[in-house]
Amino acid sequence: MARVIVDENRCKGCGLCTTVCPKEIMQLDKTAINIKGYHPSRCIDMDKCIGCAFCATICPDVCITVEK
Amino acid sequence: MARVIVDENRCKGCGLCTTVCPKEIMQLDKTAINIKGYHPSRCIDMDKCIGCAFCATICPDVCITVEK
Amino acid sequence: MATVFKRTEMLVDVPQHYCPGCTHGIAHRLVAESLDELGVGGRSVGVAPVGCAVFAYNYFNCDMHEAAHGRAPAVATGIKRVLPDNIVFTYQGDGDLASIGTAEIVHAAARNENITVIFINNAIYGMTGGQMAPTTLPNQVTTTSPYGRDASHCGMPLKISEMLSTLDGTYYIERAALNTVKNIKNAKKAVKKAFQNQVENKGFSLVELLSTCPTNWGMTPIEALKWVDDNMIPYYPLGVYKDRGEGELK
Amino acid sequence: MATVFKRTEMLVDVPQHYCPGCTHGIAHRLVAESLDELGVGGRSVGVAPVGCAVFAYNYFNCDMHEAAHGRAPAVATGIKRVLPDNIVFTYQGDGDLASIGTAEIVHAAARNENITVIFINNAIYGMTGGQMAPTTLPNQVTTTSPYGRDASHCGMPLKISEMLSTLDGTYYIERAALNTVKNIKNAKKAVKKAFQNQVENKGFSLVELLSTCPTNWGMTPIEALKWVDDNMIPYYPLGVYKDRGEGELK
Amino acid sequence: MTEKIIIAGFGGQGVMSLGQMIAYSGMTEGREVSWLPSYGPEMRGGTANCQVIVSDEPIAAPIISEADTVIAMNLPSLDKFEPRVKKGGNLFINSSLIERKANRDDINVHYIKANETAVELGNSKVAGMVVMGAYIKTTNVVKAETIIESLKKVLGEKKLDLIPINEKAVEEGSRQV
Amino acid sequence: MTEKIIIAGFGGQGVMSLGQMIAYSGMTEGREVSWLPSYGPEMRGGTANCQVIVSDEPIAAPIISEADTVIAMNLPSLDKFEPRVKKGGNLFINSSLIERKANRDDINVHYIKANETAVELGNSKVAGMVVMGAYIKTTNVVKAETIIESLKKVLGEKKLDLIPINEKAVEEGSRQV
Amino acid sequence: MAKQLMKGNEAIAEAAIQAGCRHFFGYPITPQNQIPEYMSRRMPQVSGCFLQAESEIAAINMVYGAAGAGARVMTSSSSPGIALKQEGISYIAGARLPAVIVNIVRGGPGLGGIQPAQSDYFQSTRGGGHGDYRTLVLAPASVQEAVELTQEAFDLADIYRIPVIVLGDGMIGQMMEPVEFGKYKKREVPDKEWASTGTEGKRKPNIINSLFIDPDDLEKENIKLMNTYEEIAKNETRAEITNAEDCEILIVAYGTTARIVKNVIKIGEKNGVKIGLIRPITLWPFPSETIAKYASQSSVNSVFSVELSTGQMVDDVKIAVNGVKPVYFYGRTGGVVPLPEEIYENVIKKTGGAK
Amino acid sequence: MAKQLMKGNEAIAEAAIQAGCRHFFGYPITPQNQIPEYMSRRMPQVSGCFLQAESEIAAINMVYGAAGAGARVMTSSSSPGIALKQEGISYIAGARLPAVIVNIVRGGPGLGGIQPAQSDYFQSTRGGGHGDYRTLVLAPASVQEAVELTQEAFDLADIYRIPVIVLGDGMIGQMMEPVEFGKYKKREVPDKEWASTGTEGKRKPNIINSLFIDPDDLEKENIKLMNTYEEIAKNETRAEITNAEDCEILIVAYGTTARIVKNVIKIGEKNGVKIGLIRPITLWPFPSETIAKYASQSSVNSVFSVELSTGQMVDDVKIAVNGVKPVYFYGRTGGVVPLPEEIYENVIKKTGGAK
Ligand SMILES: Cc1ncc(C[n+]2csc(CCOP(=O)(O)OP(=O)(O)O)c2C)c(N)n1
Ligand SMILES: Cc1ncc(C[n+]2csc(CCOP(=O)(O)OP(=O)(O)O)c2C)c(N)n1
Ligand code: SF4
Ligand code: SF4
Ligand code: SF4
Ligand code: SF4
Ligand code: SF4
Ligand code: SF4
Ligand SMILES: [Mg+2]
Ligand SMILES: [Mg+2]
Repeated sequence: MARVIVDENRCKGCGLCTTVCPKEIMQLDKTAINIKGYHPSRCIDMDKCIGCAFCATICPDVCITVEK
Repeated sequence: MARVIVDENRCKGCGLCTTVCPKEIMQLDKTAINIKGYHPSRCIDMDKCIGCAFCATICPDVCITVEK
Repeated sequence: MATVFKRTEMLVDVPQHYCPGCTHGIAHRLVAESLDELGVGGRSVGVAPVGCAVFAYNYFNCDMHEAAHGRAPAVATGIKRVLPDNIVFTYQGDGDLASIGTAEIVHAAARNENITVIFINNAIYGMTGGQMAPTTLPNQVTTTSPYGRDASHCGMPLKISEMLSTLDGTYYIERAALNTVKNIKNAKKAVKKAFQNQVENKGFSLVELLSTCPTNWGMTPIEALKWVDDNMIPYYPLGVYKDRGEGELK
Repeated sequence: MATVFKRTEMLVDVPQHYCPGCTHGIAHRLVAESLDELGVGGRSVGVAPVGCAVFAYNYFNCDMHEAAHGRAPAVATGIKRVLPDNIVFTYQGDGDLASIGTAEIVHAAARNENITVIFINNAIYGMTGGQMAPTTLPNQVTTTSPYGRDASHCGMPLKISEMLSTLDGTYYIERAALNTVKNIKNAKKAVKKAFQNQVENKGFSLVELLSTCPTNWGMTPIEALKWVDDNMIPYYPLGVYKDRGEGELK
Repeated sequence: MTEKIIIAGFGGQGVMSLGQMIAYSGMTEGREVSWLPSYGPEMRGGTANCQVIVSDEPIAAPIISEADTVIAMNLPSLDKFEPRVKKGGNLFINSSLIERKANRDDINVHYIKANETAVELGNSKVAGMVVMGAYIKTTNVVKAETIIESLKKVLGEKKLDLIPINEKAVEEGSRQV
Repeated sequence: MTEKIIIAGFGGQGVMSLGQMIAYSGMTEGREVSWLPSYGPEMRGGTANCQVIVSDEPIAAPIISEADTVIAMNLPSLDKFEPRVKKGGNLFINSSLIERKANRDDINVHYIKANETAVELGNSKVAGMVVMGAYIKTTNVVKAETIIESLKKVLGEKKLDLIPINEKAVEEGSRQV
Repeated sequence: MAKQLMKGNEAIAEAAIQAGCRHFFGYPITPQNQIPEYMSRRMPQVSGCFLQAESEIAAINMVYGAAGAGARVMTSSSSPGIALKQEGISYIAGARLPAVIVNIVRGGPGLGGIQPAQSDYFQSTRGGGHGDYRTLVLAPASVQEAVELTQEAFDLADIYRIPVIVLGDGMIGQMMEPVEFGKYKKREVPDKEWASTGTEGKRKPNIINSLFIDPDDLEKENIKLMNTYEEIAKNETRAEITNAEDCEILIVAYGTTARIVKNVIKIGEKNGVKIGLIRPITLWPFPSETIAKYASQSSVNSVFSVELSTGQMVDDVKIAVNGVKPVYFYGRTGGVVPLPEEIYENVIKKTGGAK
Repeated sequence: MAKQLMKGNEAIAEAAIQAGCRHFFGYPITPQNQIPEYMSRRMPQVSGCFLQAESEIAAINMVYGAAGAGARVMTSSSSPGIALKQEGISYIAGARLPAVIVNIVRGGPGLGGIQPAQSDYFQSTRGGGHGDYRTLVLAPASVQEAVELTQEAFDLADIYRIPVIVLGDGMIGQMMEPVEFGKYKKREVPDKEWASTGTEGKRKPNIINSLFIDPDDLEKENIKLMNTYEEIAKNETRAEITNAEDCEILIVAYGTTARIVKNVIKIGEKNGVKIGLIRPITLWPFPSETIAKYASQSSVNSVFSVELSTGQMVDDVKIAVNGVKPVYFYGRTGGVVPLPEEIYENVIKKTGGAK
């Protein structure tokens, strides 16, 4: 079991993490707006996360922490 | 029969022409001093000249004319 | 649970000013992690360029210089000659390194300065609003090549890694890209190696990183990653161009 | 009797200021003869460097510019863009072209500027009294490398022809030498070709000429010619490095 | 008559072109005009703004210390420019994105639901034109027709089909004041 | 006492070191001194020269408008500097290389066969020291011994064997005046 | 021609093209990027040449080459980039070449900032490069004036064979104002017989050069330059005078700052203080005589130099006023643009409250 | 230490080494080549680093890096090379780094010539680069003074964190004079806590920087600089005064020219004209007060600025004299060095013959 934690207020909603997740569980939350005015990325189904850290690897703003 | 003409007052006495003449007929004239203060180069035996223009080719000051 | 991935402490804990999805941020992380992993952060001195990375001095958790446009290799040389035991690196864009700073990078390389150069090639002048860079691709539209880069007018793009590899002085040169997870992992290895070389006093190491500029390319960040694959990598092939440790390659 | 060899009229009929035996004079002649033979003297504009050839503007019988140190390729670019039908050339030393003017030569080459560059590599700064050049050989003593050039301190010499050949933009690059009759004859061919290319709008052509500086090498002119053979040519091999007319070579 | 307007908002909200349209319209109506943008990389994150002056007299300086009107399209802009409205001047607040009310009571404050209205009209990009409608209705600095003419110039031939929705936005905006 | 000397000649004639030796000797004898060379690429062809001042007082400027002494080692130098000798001053002419006579009669002219003497002594390079001998004999600005001491400094350890011939040159020169 | 609403930078670029400039060499830098960008679009349309150089240094040396080849040529940059061009400008001045250089000044020193500043006054008016040379410096205060001065810059350059600097700042470059082209009347300019266009075997080579190894020759060249400069000072010195007749306080300000000072005059009027403005249009040659004349009016109690700098033009104001009145300075720096009220207050404070 | 006979250039280089300079970055140019050449011999002997840079621009940026890393560092060049360094010097000033820059001035503009000149006065004293900054400028008039001022330059640079220019010319650089080392007393200098030597994980990163994107921040930096400059002006302004008490004619001249003027004083004495000399030792800060004081003596009928230029320092003299006496200028250019007689005649002619 793995876990991703997104620093939501640092996220710029670029969406890069959403394209690399093998489980397709990272998604921009279009319903939320963070303090910077972006739709932050969220893990929509943490149980599926395999902790591969692909999302964190590609995140330009280093807002993702991954635990396993 | 060939002929070399050295513009003696332009010659700087560098001696380069003397090293390339296949007939070894170009020599610095240590007895003369030109207006620049150099020993000019002279052809010491014009009859031997084959007009190869090696001397002229290497002369940095372009002071040699060759006729054939 | 163990932490698989977390922000390195060699990155200052502040938000960075880069546009959303700009891969400058990834490059920063790779540098910071390498310093961290090699345990040299405390004796590192970085040199920020003029370009979008100008504020890099606020992001790396080590001593920093902000250099004049293009002169980072000269500044790094000055630092390294004073502090030969410190780890000195430059972080430069393609306008900075490949245009105005051509003489400085060529000669730092020729001198085999024992420094590490991180070269961000995004085929454009990001900071100033998207003008043509020496690395802009043929026909690429920029604000100073509005009809597309015309090679017959301003030449073909400069291939820095290829060019610098011909110099006897360069120790290690690799080109990597920041557009896929796999490429980023390779990029990380290259960056770390470029620092490792310096630790071992091997000499001049440069890593060219193909990077995106979604803002000035006029694309979404995701499209931009793909543009690197489709357009940049074919013209700028990835790989090790020089490694004096291994003999010359490519 | 026919004239086998006489001074070309493209050389102004004045004594040149070069030291006795300095091969700058030979290079001048080759350039002047080429202009003459191609019949382009009347539409030529030359650019003199800062270096011993600074007074070249007094020697070539065509319009001339005296450029700032290292900037001749930029000056030539300015001229050529205004006068695309004229023949524009630079004549530069190794301090001028390979040191301070590195960026200008690299980018003129990368742009494939349709100009001709005559590059005099004499492994030294002649004009200023014999300081180290980027092309100074390892261990060579100069006034700023009094203990001999120490490659571990200031790197190995720059090989300009090799480096510029990697650029897509360059059309033709050859290295020749001015130290023997045979080499001079080859050099002449190279120089003429470099101008011919421009006449045919082929683009950037550069001829590197290994040249002597007896004064600052501390040798007689004759010893200097030999030094070229013994020391320079081994490090700077002669030949065609690039000829886009023929595909790439070497 | 001299009207000094500051328009401010996020980078993408089109505040620069709003200002240009006012200036352009002022010019075609025979006035003296000036338009001065903020610029530079800081625009990437923060606010962008422009200062526009429309006047019957030659304009001394294009910078505005006291504005007749401020249009604030987002919160940081309101915070920054509310104090710059002169007594009795107008403050337009994009209430779709700004929750707070104006702090001052010596000026005329207009709350415009710019984004909501735009979304209702079917194109979120016309939010600015909604405020524009409110603004010209209130101040009469330039005519609505001139604004639409200037918009045609801005959009160019290809996008003339966007004119009707912009016209509607202006109309809707004018209704909100 | 203030002595201002101009020494001029071809690039290779060693005029610079002649001047330095005088300055150095002056200094070791406790005087104020200055030495100012001509410099630059024109030296390649034309003449080189240096200006030396030896004085009991601080030296205002190291340039010499009127010289107490001129030493001309070749013709162009004579042409150029003869007018600069002050009335009653000394002009030393290297008559080995200069055929013409001095034009002035208000100065003391000394003709020194410098090169011939040097060749006779067996080393053409000591021509300058021949003139030096004549010069110090005439003016007594510095002592011959001091000059020889300074020469030792110039030559360095390795070439001390050249001292005797230089001493002879000085001696021979002093005989020619 | 009809009025257009144009950014200062673009208007300057268009003005150059209308003045016959067909060669532009530049390098990006904020806040002047719209000049090269505009040129890159427009030059191909008029068969001209826009070339982005590898650096400011390359750009200015391309200008040297193009100018020597007889072209009307321009480059533009902003402060740090202009600093890099100093050697090149000195060469252009030394070789007596006509060229137009635009400096859209930003805050310094070093990388500084990108907001409007006037802190390159010294560099522009005294030759930031080496040697005794001057550049003609034109300081527009509006986009319309920027257009006309840019057009005239090319003529002045050709007439006097001198580099001409158009000195703006971020405000002038970035603001939009209505402009009308075609108002400027072209001046007569001499043929460029000295240009290096190829001898065609018909004349002696033309040599573009600034090297004179013999001091006497170099001095002669310097004197030639000086004579030209004197001629320029005689013919081309220009200033705009506003409200200066019998004023109490005389302000000297140029460009952007002068516009703001016009509002200061109005504030003065409201408060019963008569403030006059002399706006140098040519910064070099500096309108010293005009300033001296107005400063010596008995009504004037003090003279102010107001600048976006820590005080540069104030030197020239002091030299002009030559002690007949006290000279004060007020300035803001770093890109901060002072408000009229602020200037007014400071002026009043320094002069002891006027009334 | 015993007296040595040394060339100015070499003496400057040795002085730097004795001042603890262990890093030198330079590029050849006449007439200063003996400085880098000497450094290339000496630095290895003292475990220092001499590096010939690829250009003057690289050299000054190496200086920036080395200075930021806490070293005592120097570069030297001559006029065109110094012009190229202007951006770099502006950065050094903006980042508040200590560095010593030697300019052995030659005639300009452009490639000009190589003989002595003083035509870089403006560039040196007003920041030839962009932005509001100053460099401390020291102008030695003898080799001995060149030694001491070079040594002090390093201390001044460290004390005020400012680039210091030692301004000589071909004459100062090429002449030999006796020098004695060890006369200069080292001043106390602060620790370089700001230097980038690695945090060792023990402190926050030190950042060497001149970018302040917010105008308010940049203005604050500019004010800091200004305050430093005022402090320097207060503490370090220096001039040598010769014969100026009750003189009729007051000459202001520096460096080489001042030496020549000392002979002019003697000619004056012979002719019964009392000539005084003020020799600014610091060109910036300029000794305005001293000049004002002596100029206002009732004995003085006129003030002269004598320079190897077409008139640069004369601006500062005018500002200092502020109209209390007429200010004249006499100069030669292009490397021509005037003779004392010539200066005397010209001074007398302009002032109407004094007696
Ligand atoms: C001397 C100088 N010239 C130009 C500039 C303007 N400038 C700032 S950043 C930049 C180019 C940035 O492009 P690049 O190096 O590719 O970096 P990127 O922003 O793309 O990362 C330029 C030209 C400057 N600050 N200084
Ligand atoms: C900007 C600038 N820097 C330095 C110099 C001094 N300088 C004159 S010639 C020269 C180098 C000449 O060497 P090179 O180019 O090799 O020509 P060579 O004399 O050997 O033919 C230098 C550094 C200068 N004139 N301008
Ligand atoms: S760690 Fe891997 S699986 Fe988990 S969210 Fe990130 S990319 Fe998806
Ligand atoms: S990659 Fe990072 S910044 Fe981008 S959306 Fe994902 S978490 Fe946010
Ligand atoms: S032409 Fe040939 S043979 Fe005749 S002199 Fe010259 S080198 Fe000798
Ligand atoms: S090569 Fe030419 S210059 Fe040299 S000695 Fe022969 S003729 Fe004279
Ligand atoms: S402008 Fe381009 S390079 Fe710069 S931060 Fe934005 S996306 Fe990145
Ligand atoms: S110094 Fe050297 S390169 Fe220059 S002319 Fe003399 S020999 Fe030739
Ligand atoms: Mg880039
Ligand atoms: Mg050379």
